Amino acid sequence: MIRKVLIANRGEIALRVISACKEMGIRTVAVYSEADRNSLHVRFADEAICIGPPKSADSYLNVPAVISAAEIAGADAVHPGYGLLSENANFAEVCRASNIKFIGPPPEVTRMMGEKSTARQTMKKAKVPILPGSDGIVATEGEALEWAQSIKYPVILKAVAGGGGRGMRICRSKEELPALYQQASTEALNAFGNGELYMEKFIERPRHIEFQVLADEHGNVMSLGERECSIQRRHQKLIEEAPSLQITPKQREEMGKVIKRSLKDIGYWNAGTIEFLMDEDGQIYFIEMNTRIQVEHCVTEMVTGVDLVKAQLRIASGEKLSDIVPKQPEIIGHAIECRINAEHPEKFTPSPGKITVYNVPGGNGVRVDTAQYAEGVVPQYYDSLIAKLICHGKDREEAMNKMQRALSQFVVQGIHTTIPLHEKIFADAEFRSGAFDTKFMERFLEREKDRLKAEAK
Amino acid sequence: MIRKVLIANRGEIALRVISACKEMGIRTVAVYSEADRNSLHVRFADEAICIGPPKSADSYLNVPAVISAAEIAGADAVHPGYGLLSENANFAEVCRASNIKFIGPPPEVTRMMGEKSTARQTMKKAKVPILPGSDGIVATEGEALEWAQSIKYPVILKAVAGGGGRGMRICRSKEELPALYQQASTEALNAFGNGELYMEKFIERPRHIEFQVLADEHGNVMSLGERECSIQRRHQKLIEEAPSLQITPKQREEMGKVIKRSLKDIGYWNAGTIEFLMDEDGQIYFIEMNTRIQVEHCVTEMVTGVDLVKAQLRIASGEKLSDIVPKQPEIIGHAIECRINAEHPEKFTPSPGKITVYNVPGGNGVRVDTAQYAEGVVPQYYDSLIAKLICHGKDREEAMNKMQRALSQFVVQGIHTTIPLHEKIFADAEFRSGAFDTKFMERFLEREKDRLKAEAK
Amino acid sequence: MDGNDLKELRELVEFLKASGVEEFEMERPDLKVGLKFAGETPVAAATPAGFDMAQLAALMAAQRGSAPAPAAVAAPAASAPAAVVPAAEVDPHAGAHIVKSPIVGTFYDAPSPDAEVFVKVGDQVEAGKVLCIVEAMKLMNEIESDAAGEIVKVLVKPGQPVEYGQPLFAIKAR
Amino acid sequence: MDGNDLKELRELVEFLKASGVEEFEMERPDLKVGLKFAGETPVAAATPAGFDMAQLAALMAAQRGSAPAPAAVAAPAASAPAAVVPAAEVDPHAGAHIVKSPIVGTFYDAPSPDAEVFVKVGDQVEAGKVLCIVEAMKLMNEIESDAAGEIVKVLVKPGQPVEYGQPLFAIKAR
Repeated sequence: MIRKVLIANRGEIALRVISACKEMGIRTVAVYSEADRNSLHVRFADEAICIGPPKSADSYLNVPAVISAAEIAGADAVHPGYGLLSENANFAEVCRASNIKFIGPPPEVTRMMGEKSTARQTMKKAKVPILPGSDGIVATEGEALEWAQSIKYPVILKAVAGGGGRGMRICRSKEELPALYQQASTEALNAFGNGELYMEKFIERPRHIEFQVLADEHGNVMSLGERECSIQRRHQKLIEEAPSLQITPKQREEMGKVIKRSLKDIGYWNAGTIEFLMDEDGQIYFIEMNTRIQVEHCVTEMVTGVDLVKAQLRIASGEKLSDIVPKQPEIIGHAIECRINAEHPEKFTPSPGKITVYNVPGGNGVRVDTAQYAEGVVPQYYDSLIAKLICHGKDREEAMNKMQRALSQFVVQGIHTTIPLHEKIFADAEFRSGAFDTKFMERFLEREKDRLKAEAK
Repeated sequence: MIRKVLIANRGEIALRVISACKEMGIRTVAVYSEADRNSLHVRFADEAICIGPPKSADSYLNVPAVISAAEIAGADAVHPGYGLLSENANFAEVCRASNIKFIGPPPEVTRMMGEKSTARQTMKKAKVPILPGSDGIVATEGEALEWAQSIKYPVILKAVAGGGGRGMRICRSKEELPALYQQASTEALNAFGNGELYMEKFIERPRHIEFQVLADEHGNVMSLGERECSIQRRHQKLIEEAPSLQITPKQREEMGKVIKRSLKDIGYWNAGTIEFLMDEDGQIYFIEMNTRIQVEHCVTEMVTGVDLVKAQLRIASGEKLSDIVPKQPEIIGHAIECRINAEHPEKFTPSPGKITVYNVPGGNGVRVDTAQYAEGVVPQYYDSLIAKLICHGKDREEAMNKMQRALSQFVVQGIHTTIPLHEKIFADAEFRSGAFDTKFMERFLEREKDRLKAEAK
Repeated sequence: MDGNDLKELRELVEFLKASGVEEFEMERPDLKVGLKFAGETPVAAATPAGFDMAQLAALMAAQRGSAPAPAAVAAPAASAPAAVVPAAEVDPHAGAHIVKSPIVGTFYDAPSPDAEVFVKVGDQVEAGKVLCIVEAMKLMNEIESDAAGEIVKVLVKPGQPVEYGQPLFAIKAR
Repeated sequence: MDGNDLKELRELVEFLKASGVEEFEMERPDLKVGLKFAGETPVAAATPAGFDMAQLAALMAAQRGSAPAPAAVAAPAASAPAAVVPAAEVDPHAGAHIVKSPIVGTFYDAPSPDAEVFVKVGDQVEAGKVLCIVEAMKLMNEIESDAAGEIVKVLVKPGQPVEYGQPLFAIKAR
């Protein structure tokens, strides 16, 4: 059994892990940058070590500092949380070399899943449905036209070396394809020094659906059902739910089997999330795997009753999944999470600073994961998430109503937060209907703009 | 359906009811005394009306003021919470006369249950197990000796008109009975102007077990299982749990049947609690019924998934129990509640005043019901409960560990609270074993005293 | 102690006072100073001592009352978790005696719809004079003046719901 | 009492006030000062936010007892929701230049267990002189002085774990 865990993270997830450890009798070591000296993860851990100046690169992302802290504190395991070093395979390797248990999958698996095309090939081999595509480089315009014909329009061209939208083009007909192919290739060459492209089916209005997975170190895998994460702005999730209204119990069970088989093949262990796009016909396609605990893990906890962070710790201690989660949990009720960010609710500009008033909602079915407090400071150096507000109801309707009530009682002063934005989303008919996709926020913000214009007249 | 509810209460229970109403789309009217102007129940209600000066008798207990407030606000129902007017049958009658729905049982039932001996007779008739006793006045010493012989020693003599321990004597043998009988009778006469006594079996080390009940206005009754409330100090509950480790599923089911029959006979409706004493052999005996929602209702909510306050509102709207709780809920996991009072944790003296720091714990399985906040004031006029900390775990062990974690993260400064007391109780071997009774706190405080003495040496 | 010393001491005292110091002691081989300010020292920039918050809130409630209509009662008392009382609103009847409602109910300025009003602005009233009725639970409660003087303003409208402590009349006391 | 004294006193009072100090006492052979601010007294021992002990120490330059050496890394930086910095961290070498650890690791005062120490109290050092080793991940990192002067105090013990920014040496700069 693990005796002492260093938490290589900050904010609410650091406190989340500290709480789980405390409840299990495991000692905790917080690390912190100079900007986080007065943070709650520092206060509530058994020990705390300053590892560097405010900038993440010099503190939370500083591998030698983190390892060194684990060594001087005598920690026998490291929990990386999400973000920061959580999907850094090198860090996991250094942990292994330093005889410190990394609480996550083996570095080889993290590395494999980190490379998109390898991940795609791996999943395809394991019979996970993937987005139809070229399965490799599309070397010429001619090849591109052929592929597009077999995949069917619309298709999307992507840079092999790419990311962030560059070297990317959506093609809706064979007429426009040649010119777009050239543009994408040139752009990719300029941006990444590599003009090679591949092709995928393009989904106009996809949903983002992801499956939560637990796997032990003895080859046992379990799927804990899905989350619906389509409410995003610029690929940043804002609201997540479990379960998805789109997934039938039968689909859930079938996906569970597919996932079980594929992760066993890969040799995965600990917690992970498999992300899919769902097309307009309800067909889902693998996009990527996240090899860590996720921000939105709480909604799965609320509907399954499984404590995912405790499960991570027990898996890392070598326990068997059958002891941790004896039987496939039923999905009970509906849970929704709002990410409360220190951002302007309309302009989305970051709003660091000192919190003067902080009243957190409570009561039946309301969970708040936060490391903030009245008089606390949101530093400018890190991401803007200050709290997660999670509501659980017997169905989606009750969960939404609960969220509206809880948002109205969540009072933050001194900085801007996304609370008013969430209040508007939860009053929006399209959101409430559940019939949305990842383009929801674009439409919603457009509607808001129109509304404001109309009001100004 | 009820459209607008006046909440005739303050503090956490007022906010609890307001939250339930908000989630159901029911408008809310808060009432408040001048001392509660800045309270959260005032802030979070749709409307708020000042009904009097700080003293309860002139505000929260002032029936004309409350009714008048309901009338000018156009409320069609009143929720009385607990304490204050909640078990005042006259108030319920005035509500009825004023055409305002009282959210609770009919006044006749409240009145009947408010008179201990009537309640006892009623329950006896309905075949609910009651404590063996004289079933009426024990007119003479001689009668008392006869009754004691049939009930078996130890027995307790109680004043018919009594309360608060006066006119009460425990008799352990026939030798000591005559003198104690005289003492009790004289004391009762002096205290209440009535020297009449009755007799009950005395249980040396009882547990306090209570059953939560819901009943609709159509004659349907459901028991939602029991709570263990033996951790009390001077008859004030400190910690409550659900379920009780002492009650087997079979007993629970049987008691459910008995309760169902008896409350149907009585014509009970809305939420209620039937309190029992459990003797050393696990036999339970009816002591009284509380005809309102209780402070500790939350632990039942956590293990059954039923929202009791919403159920109250729906029952009062005339809905059928079969629509509100379609099937007998399973008991899932274990829940514990700590009452956080504004009291000195050792001397138990009240500690009203301004709260300067207030950090409420959150995270998985932690629920906080509170109307306090940083910069809030605990007035000297009302009871000292400032928050209820409720933890739910898969079993009692996990719930206790979670409570310890949550207590360590509950930071209140500016006033004294019972948080340090709870921390000590949750570290106590007797408490953790679950093998305790209503005398636990006496023993615990004795142990603490000894410990402090030893430390002082 | 020369004049210069005295001047400096003065400066010191003023400075300590402005800083909200309550007690001060200083000892030097050649000098010993000890002082304590009387009563509640006004803490710099804080709320003035003895300020009656309830009165302020009541006055503000009155202003709300004269806004749209029965919404009077509808607005929750402005009270953030920060317990901030807005400073912007000023008592428009400072100095006047305020007759407040002793009960919750509905305000009427006359014994019946077609009767004369009990009092109007400009009237001289004695203590004990009936000023209005507040109806509560079908009972007509006569509200008497608790001061003698001239009615300066009627702060509520007939038929308006009033809460406990809500200002009803402003009287320029004799 | 001269003008200079008053100015210093003023600075002290302002500093104390800004720091939220409630009562203050200072005693020196030649001067004794005690004061108490007016205002609400919090019940619990709530320390004021953002209290800059180093600044206070600097203000009080000459007189303070030697505080215990900074606790090992094991002690969590006590920081309440009220953002309290523990009083124990008074910098006992205000005015001196402090060489801090640029990394997390284990402190050694000599290159090997049986070797001479790099420096000892009383030594004169130049900027760039190796003062100690901080071992991190099996690497021996030599820490150089960033000031020239006399070593006044070694603030950590050999084998002691040190965190980022932890004071290692006090140097009286030239």
